[in-house]
Amino acid sequence: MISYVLRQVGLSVGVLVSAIIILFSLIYLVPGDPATIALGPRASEQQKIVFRQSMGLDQPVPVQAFHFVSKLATGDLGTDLLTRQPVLRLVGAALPKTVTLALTGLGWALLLGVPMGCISAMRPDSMTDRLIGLVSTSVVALPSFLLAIYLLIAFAVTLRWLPAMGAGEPGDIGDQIQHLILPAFAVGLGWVGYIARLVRASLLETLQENHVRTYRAFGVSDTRIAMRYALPIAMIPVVAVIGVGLGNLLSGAVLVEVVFSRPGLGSLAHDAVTTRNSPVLVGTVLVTTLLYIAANLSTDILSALLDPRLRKEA
Amino acid sequence: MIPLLEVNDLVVRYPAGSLFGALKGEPRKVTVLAGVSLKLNQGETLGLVGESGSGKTTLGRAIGGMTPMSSGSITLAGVGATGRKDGFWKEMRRNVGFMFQDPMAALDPRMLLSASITEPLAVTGTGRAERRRLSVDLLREVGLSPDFAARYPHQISGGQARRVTVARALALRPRLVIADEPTAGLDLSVQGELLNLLNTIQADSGVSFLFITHNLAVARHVTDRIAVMYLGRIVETARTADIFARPAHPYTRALLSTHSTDTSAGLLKGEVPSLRRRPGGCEFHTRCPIAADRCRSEAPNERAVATDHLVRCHFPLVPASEATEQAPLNHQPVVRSLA
Amino acid sequence: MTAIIDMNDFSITYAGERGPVPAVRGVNLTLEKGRILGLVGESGSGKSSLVSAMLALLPKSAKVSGRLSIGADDLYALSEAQRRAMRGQRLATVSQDPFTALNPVIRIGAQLVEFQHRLKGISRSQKLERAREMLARVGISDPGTRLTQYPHQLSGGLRQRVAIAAALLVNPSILIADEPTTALDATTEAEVIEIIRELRGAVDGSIVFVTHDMGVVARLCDDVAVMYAGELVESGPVAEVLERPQHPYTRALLACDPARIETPSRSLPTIPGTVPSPHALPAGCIFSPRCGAVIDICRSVRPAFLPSDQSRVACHRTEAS
Amino acid sequence: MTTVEETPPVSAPPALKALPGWSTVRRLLSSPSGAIALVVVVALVFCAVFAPLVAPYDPVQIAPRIRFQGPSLEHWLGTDQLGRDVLSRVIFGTRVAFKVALSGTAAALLLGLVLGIVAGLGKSWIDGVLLLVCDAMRSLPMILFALAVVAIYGPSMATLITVITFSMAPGYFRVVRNQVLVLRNMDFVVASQSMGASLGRVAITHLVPNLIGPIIVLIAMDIPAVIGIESGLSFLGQGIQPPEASWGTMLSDGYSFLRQAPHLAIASGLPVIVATIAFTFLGEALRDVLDPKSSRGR
Repeated sequence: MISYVLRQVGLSVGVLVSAIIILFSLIYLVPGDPATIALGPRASEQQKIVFRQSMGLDQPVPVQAFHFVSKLATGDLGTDLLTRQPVLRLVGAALPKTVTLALTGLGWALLLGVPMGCISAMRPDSMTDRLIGLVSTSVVALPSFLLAIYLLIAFAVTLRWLPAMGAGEPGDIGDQIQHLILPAFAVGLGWVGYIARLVRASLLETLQENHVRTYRAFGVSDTRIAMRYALPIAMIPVVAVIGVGLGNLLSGAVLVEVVFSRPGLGSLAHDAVTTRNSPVLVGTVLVTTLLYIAANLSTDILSALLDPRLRKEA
Repeated sequence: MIPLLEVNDLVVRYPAGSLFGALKGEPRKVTVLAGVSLKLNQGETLGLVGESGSGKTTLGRAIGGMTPMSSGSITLAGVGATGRKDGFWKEMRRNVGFMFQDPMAALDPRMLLSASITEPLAVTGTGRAERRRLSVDLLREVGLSPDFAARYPHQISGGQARRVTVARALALRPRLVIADEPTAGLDLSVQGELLNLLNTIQADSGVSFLFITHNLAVARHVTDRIAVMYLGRIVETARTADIFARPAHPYTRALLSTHSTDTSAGLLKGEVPSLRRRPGGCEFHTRCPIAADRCRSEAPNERAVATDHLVRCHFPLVPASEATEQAPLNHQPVVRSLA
Repeated sequence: MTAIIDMNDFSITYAGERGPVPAVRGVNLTLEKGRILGLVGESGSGKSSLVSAMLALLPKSAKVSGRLSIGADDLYALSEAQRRAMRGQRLATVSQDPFTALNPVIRIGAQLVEFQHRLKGISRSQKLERAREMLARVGISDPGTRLTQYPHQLSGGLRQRVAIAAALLVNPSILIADEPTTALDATTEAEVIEIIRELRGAVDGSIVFVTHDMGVVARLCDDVAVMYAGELVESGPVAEVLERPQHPYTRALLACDPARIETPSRSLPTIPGTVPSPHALPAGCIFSPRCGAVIDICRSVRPAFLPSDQSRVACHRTEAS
Repeated sequence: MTTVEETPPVSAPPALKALPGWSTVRRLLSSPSGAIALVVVVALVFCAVFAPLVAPYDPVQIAPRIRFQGPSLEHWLGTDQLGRDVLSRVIFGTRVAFKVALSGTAAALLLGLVLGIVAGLGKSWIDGVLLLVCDAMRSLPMILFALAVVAIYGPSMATLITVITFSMAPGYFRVVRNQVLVLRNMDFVVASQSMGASLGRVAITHLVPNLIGPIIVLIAMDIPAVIGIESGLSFLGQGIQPPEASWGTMLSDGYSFLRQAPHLAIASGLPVIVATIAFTFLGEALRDVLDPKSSRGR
């Protein structure tokens, strides 16, 4: 187990380093003059020089790379071009809000999606299964920001049941929860369908396996077999897939934040892109990448806890 | 007479194990074949017998050029190769046909049977029309009607798929066919048909067979000689009748007795050891009913107990006077380019 | 003598896409207490369906007719719940593939405890102790450690021993071993058969051993039942059926077995033709299209399954003699 | 990361019967959801190709006097803040959506297919490097990464398609590579190689035909995601630029006038919903037809 964890950590570090390299090359090794591309052909020479200096583009590439990495290593993500605040502080303030939204969305999706998938798999091809299948397939690919706009129109603008904008008064938990309901619903709905379909397919496959027949031959009830013996196996691929899908979850949350004008990474990035504030954007990307890799590492470890076969050294 | 096929001290190692395992001192390579030597004459059928993990399939695949050799040599009709000499392997492919254990897996599900059968011809550059004509001939030869040419693998039965792989193995008119468990998964009544087909083909064309099987009952009927494998080594080689009448190696004897009504003599203790942790001395000593101290410390050499009867055991189960220590089957040194 | 299994004109039909599939037809079979029955047949013989029926594990698409009694109970006259109650109590099984028969993510001890769920009034630790004792009885060394291991940590032979131990833990009156040695090597197979032979006394009932290997039948079983294309063609004591087979199919099958052919021969006997599809069954005797001793009546009238000497055979030629 | 060392399950790839052809379409039409989805997708393609013929008005024709009109007989989906016909803009938006989705998917597919085959057949270190790069790219958060790129390169359709290509390619790469790893150990590929077939020949005669099925399914399933990314970025004003009609920019307009004219946002969202749902159902139906293993136990 320890060697498994160590190896996963090692791989994660490798992925992080590669991600940083890719990001660096895509952003700094622009063919042509990045300043002209970013500011447009009509920008004055003075503007371009300022841009180059602010991005460190006036220096040779290896120097740029070295600066980039060495600053990262000390936790320095650069400074906001407009407010001159450290990017790390801005991202640090926004991150918890986005994570809260994403996890709430994922949480309710799991609470609903897993039972839906189980019910479907227990009675394949029944009316219930078909209905669940229809609903989950319909919602699975709906862009969450679109859903957010529709929810906004229905519940905030027309019915006025729930607040439309912002994240609620700081310190007022009840208000914050009220502000969280619609965005979390929008972020999670597609995931309900996704998880329900995954769980159904995985559980159905597990229920076909020979050991399930053994348990049935010993008279263990079908429900107990499914829940106690098949579901843990069925959840192994589901956990892995959720880990990989976390990137989409964050992207969804970011867009939903913009729709509901909630403070968070989405609004931060949105404001930054309209003002061409690249350090803020790069910082945001880096921090979320780190978050994603850490989350994936935990799903890997969770998989190993579920599956003893993974723990043995290959 | 030069044997058609000669294998000398063939070793196959696979990379295995993790970095962490290596830190704990575990080997990073698994030796699947630990120095195998054998000869096969034109028109002869040699049975390669052993349990799972004995290396019989790996040996077949190595001779077929599908598994890289770590050291040793293979000689076909006097032309030898030690490594990946392209010219040799080209000649080898032309002269060796291979039948896979699972015929369904050996056929591309998206390819017409006519194309599958004549794939060896396509690779060597035979034209399309010629291939279509030959595929019908080949199908007829293995007892299938020409309309099988236009079918896909999922449209035929397991027994028919087996015949299709026979047809493909014969496509280049090879001198040797390696048949890996050709009867595995077949019902008794179908098994006989396939074995008879192979026999007819051999009678007509004089092809040699390397017949890999775990089924001694089948091997008794269709082979001329048998080589018994255990843990990647040949432990006994003899004419088929001699193996059954006078098995010299305790392992061979145990295998034979599993088919008799009295099983008590055939019971071996314990399990087949892991290839990663080969026992010292004679590798069979952990399960051998007659193991002595010498077996635990010293690996036995191959010795002849009778004409054409070689065994790798310190205490072969034949009168001691008949047994004389002998150097390995082929002792001229061979180039080991891939050690 | 008490019959443990008694089948009377027992048939199984599946609902298939191209109409009903009569997988098993009109089986009459009796198994006395304390005996081991070898159930023999090639692919398509219907032996797997019959095994599922005996274990009350038929899929929902299957319809049965006739009678299949376990002890005094007509299995398919019982309710679904009553039938399930027999599983894991009076019925137990060892399945074909030791590598997939146990749950891969649960420790062996926990699985063996679960299998004893019908045993009331004993604690979990007592069940674990029973499991440990049973593992020792089937010849597993260090049973205490095995209980804490996962299935993938054991070899195929060991796993099959664990499966046998599991089946014996519930004191079944019928133990159905469904080709338990097919996936094993020859030497391991010999061990597993030896264990079943040693422990047959531990089963307070009968054992059904499904196989396609006549050699195994000869070594292990008391009775043998030969199935062909969904029908039972011959049954009787092993010595009788193997020495003096009366049905042409049994005779052909024994003749095909390379292990039973004394002198090595390159030309092996075969059975011409193929097993009929359940969608296109021949009229009369099921074996008539492939039979070498066929007479006119075989093609029109289905032979009855009648006693002949110590066996029962479904063949017009036997009835005539 | 799970992904780097995970070995593909040693099982046969979906046993495809012949190349997907008319029989596939026929079987697709035999399931109601598949048939409806196919019809909708065909209709969308028709709208995209013949947009000028289908659309009742010029999508960029401004008519200030009829701003913010609700749905009516003349304007089925109403008019927007500049008096442009929403239906016509939706129809022309189909064109943009397909242009982006198809070119992005095609480029990603090509990249994924080539690199996947190289990784699957090549030396293990090549595979390792490509996998690492693939995992690294997947760990970049899609939308934020796109915004960062736009902040530097500026918004344009080319940027959009590039970003989509880079974000979809790792998915295709992974599927192709895993399938190739399974396939290359299958006996029929080993057999082909032992006959002396070159890697190129193996790839063309055995690998590609056996990869087509899974890839078709993947494409159908991915198009909704691409449409989502495109409309999302355009919604943020960083994708397609006005005045060109795209579903995302129209949503953005609708969002700005949410209280004034909610029908704008509702109408612009409808095609996104229809397209994503249709493609998802089409993908499901295709998978049931092409991959017997995943068929829903029927």
